[in-house]
Amino acid sequence: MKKVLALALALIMVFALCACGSSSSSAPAASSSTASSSGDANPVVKIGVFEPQSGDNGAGGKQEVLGMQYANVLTPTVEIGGQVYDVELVYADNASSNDKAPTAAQTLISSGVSLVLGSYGSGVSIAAGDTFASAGVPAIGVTCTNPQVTSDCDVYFRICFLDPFQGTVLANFAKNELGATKAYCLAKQGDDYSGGLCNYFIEAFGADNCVYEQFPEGTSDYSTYITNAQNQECDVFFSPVSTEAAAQIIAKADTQALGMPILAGDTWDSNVILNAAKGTDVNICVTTFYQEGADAEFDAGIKEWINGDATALANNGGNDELAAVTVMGFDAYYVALEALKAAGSTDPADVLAVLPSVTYNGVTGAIAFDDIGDALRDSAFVKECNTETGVWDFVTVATVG
Amino acid sequence: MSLVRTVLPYIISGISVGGQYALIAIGYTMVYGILRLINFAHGDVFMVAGLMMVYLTASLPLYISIPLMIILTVLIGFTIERVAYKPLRTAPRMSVMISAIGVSYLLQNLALYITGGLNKNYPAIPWISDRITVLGMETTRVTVITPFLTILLVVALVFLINHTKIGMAMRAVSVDFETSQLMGIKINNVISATFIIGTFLAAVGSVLYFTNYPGVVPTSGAMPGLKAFVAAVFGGIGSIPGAVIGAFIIGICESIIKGLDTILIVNGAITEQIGLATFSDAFTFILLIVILVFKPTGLFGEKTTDKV
Amino acid sequence: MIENKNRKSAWIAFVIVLLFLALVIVLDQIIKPTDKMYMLLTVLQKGSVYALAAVSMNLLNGYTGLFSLGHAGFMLIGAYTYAIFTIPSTARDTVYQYYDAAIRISFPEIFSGALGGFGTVLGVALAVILAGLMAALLAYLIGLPVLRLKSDYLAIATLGFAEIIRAVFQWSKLGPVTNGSNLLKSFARTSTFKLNLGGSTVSLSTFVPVLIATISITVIVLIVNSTYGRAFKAIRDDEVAAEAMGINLAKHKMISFVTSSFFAGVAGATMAMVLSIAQANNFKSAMTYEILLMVVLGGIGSISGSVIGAMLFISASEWWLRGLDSGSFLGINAPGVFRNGFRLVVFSVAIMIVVLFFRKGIMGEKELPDLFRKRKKAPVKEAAE
Amino acid sequence: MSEERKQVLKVENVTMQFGGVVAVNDLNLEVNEGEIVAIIGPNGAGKTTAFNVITGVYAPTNGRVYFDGKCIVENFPHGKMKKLYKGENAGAYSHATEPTPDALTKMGMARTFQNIRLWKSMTVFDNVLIAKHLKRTSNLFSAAFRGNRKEEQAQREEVLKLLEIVGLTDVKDELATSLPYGKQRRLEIARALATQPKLLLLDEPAAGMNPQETQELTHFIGEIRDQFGVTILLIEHHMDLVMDISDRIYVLDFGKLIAQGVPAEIQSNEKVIDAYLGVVDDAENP
Repeated sequence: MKKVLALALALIMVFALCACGSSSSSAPAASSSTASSSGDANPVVKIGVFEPQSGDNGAGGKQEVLGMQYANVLTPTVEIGGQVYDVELVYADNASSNDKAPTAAQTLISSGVSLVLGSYGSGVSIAAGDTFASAGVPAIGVTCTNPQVTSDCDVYFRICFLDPFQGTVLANFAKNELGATKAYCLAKQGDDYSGGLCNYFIEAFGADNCVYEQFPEGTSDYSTYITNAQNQECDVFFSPVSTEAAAQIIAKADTQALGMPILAGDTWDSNVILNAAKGTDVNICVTTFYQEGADAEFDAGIKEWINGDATALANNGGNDELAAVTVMGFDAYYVALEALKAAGSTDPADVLAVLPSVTYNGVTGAIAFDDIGDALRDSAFVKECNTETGVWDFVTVATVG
Repeated sequence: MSLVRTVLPYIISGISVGGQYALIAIGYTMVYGILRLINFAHGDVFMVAGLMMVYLTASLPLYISIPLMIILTVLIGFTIERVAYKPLRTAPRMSVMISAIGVSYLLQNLALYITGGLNKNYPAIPWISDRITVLGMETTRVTVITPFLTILLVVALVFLINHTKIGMAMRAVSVDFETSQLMGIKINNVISATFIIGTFLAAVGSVLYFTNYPGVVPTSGAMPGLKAFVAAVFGGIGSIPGAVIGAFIIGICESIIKGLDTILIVNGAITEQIGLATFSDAFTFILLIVILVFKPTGLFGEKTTDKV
Repeated sequence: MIENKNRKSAWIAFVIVLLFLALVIVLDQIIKPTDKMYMLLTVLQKGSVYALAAVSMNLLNGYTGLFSLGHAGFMLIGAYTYAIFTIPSTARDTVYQYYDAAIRISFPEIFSGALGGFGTVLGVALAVILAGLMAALLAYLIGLPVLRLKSDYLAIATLGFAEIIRAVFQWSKLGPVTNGSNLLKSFARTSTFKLNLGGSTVSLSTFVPVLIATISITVIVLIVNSTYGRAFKAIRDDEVAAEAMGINLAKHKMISFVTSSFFAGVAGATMAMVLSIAQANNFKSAMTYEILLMVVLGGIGSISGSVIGAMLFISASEWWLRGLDSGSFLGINAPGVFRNGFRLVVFSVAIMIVVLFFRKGIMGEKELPDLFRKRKKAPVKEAAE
Repeated sequence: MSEERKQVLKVENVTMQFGGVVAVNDLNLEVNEGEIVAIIGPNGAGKTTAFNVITGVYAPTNGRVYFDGKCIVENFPHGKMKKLYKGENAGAYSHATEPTPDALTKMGMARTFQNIRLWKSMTVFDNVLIAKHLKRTSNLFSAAFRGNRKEEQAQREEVLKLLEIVGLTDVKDELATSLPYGKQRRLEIARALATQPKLLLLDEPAAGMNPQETQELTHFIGEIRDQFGVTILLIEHHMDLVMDISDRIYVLDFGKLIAQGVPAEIQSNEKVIDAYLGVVDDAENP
């Protein structure tokens, strides 16, 4: 009797909590969805989506997936070796965590994917590289910018620019455009993305003029870091951290009157940042892959799709402001299709063999790989947050001479 | 820049976070005083309180959602005690502690499920999250309010414990569990009351804490919870003023350590960053171990002896 | 007579273990990473890591009654020691991309230079043992102040030490050794464990972790059944009586703590080779809690229980219950309910039910062989007393 | 009793003070080899405290304890106690050697407990076997890898023999706590004997026993002394038992020694009758 009572109470507790949560964001994308609408049984080719759906980078990962899903809606089939295949996206959540990444990668491999896209965040890609390599399954990094992703792993390719490039662009921008002489750099401990980017920024900016600090995982108090930057009289606040942390940093920068521009990398090109910055007096500049408006037709199409799909809208943070990572995800999908076509087979080994020579002209520009598998990209967009309207204003296209 | 001017922001921020830890620490110290149980789930109840606020404000106005959130949190605290700790009252202490860890695991996983593992932004509560200027520094009003509100609540609580019947019963139970039972004190009511007070304070603490640091994730409660427990041990477990003082000390120290590199550089003690901020969390535990080794009863704790 | 019986069952156990290891080798060859069944090997690899971690925690928490929550810290030390000493010299500079690596010794390289393939194995084995020793050394230093503390104070103090260890390993000033808070990789890992036998490659990626776990657990079983194991149990059951019967509490608690940490270090090293990365950030107190829950699931005070608990925990969370997270489970398709994180909710509810209603766990204090043995005690005899 | 017998235990001017409470006040007693000596006294007289000082659980506030000719603990008041304690050495100097119970057991002093403290999860056999742990010569490694097979075998045989003597052979595989009360007492004594003590300290061995069981126990204690040649110091309330088997008796009241001597002397001592025997019924049925 007691046990029954206890169980009942436990259930009530669970329900109480669930009820609170039911009004929340709707479910993230289901694990696998076949885009094929036709009833005839085309054979299926699987593309793995190795992205964070939870954890620190969960929001960014979801936005990146959106691009792939939209592309999958537009082009649900691919012709490989004369046979039309339905493309199925298979998802695995790496939970933004390096220790969960290898297992997530393994689930994709075991489910028979021909190649893998992702991930948002470099650490998980580095961590999973070995798993992909030992299975011989090729992976295309979408926005993982740390050099180590491809340098150590033969099966990893990527379509984005690299941290040494992005760090230098940002450092030059800080020095030349913002006129900064002393920079405060903030990274997350153990995070290869922010750590790597800060490192290359400091290299380009000059180590003597930089204050570099790292905050531990699970930090909630960013006000001290703002105070640190103020106390050390820096001119620019460089914090290419996850959007979760970013939103809080922006809030604190506002309440504590930071008094210097905030600079960040491609992850900050997200509506999370825009929402956080709207109505504040914080000056934010980012470098990114894509400038909204560059391809009007594409913009209109994807916005319509996002607005028409409640799940997609929720995953995009509730509005249709495009994140660069979404566009990158979109292009990555087509690069994958090109590779499948060129391989003429769904065997990962064949795909891997042809990948180095695959090229594609995407929304974010022409994509081709160099000999270590990195994208040949030499330009980045710099954008500034308009805190009144809550949109990005284009500043300049930056290259490294 | 003068030393005071440099250090002051850290101290103010430390006092504020210390006050928030204090509100959590009271729950730990009261429960430990009575049940001799480290309620590992307490920090997670604090997180759940934050999360409920996020969801409640999505559809309800603040003047309804705040009281409703507090009531629901108290209810959860009460339920956890009844479901997870009461059946184990005669079991070894290790079992109860394991049950507490299990509850903590469950709450975190539930939160993970509900939020989808994503960061939830805490709603901005008007007035207390307004930006104000104190001693020439920009900050939010909540920073200033927290220590006063904490002390007010603690005074009320001490009054409750010293001058009401239930308070007297609590003190009796914490001194001797069995004897109080024999004297006709309804142990279960006292324990429930303890949990209700503890979770009430944690719920209030969550409003202040998350207004200050507005991101709620499933693990948000774990660290503040542990730190609050350390504060309770530091002050002498079972002692409410001890827990509060311990919490303020931990809050201030932690905040200063995060800025220690900067303080030292600005004052010319060192020339480059040495990464001391890495130890901001670890410092709490260093403090804990020092106190456990040199004064296991804490600052205000009473000595107990084992009977052979 | 009793001895003979014990010896016989020991032999049976030995043969069963050998057969199991042989089976693992065979599975290692026939299941390829792209097969669906590869999850079985993943589970075996991770499961053996956690089984070892759980058993070593059980030695301390279950057998000696010392409630310590510092396991993740010792595993961290093991993982880092192992990783640092097995990174090949060619990869070292890429791994330490922001630092100038201070330790440039790679055991497998040193020994493979002189001894070839066997040298690699020896190097890996030495690194694993060193990993355990480093954890044990640190446990000794930590044990001096904290082992005097009583139950829950001990728990919180060891938990604190684990957090301190984690912070130290993430400190940027130690970057040349630990690579700061960044991950270590490219060291000897399971996917590189291969044997070349007359042209054909024999994969050992599952065999190695399983073997390490098997050997370590066997040693723990031997310790538990020795006079020291009995002394540990005496301390758990009644400290005062144990002390009065001449058991030096401080010494025996320390022995148990150091031994347990040694194997936690070995488990950490094995975890590093299975995950192919090592990063301090992953060794949080949540890991300790998970291991503790495995121990509870299997039964506190039962070695085979811990192994079963760990294997069950890992296979459920990594494999069987995956469907709960991804839309459909057992043919029920409900993406609204079965979404990310539901698996863990179901899992934690199940664990709470075990904690509350089946407090003894799966095995209680029994061991697997006990189940096959007939209970000698007849009810009649009890009545006669 | 011959005078030249070796002294096993000597307690010299021992005072034990907890805060303001003086539990044992200036106690002197000695136990010679082969004797059975009893400490009696009403509840709260400080008997168990004296026991705990002797066995190393507490360090005394003042005084010395000698065991087997060696001084095992010596202490003089220090710190706060200097003011509270007004003994002859007060304020002079302080010096404490604090042996732990396990060290004393290794020296040859074994005890039982007033509220039986057996290892609950273990069998009768294992309970006794563990007491042999202190006699081991193996370290962790040799023990784990069975380098101590011979020693282990020998210890097991000794335990079997011991169980035979105390009459617990038939229940050796039962859980210790499943035994009836009287047998648990026997088991505790057997466990203490397994450490091969010179001095056996029994803390109220007959507590909670009926007259018949007490009778058996009295017999048993005598047997033990004769068979093992062990010296016994016991605390007891049961007058019959004490008077039957004790060679000498010490009487404590409010921490002070009020009488000592052979049973006949004690029985006729006025002070003892006043302080203790008058309230014996209360003491027996608390």
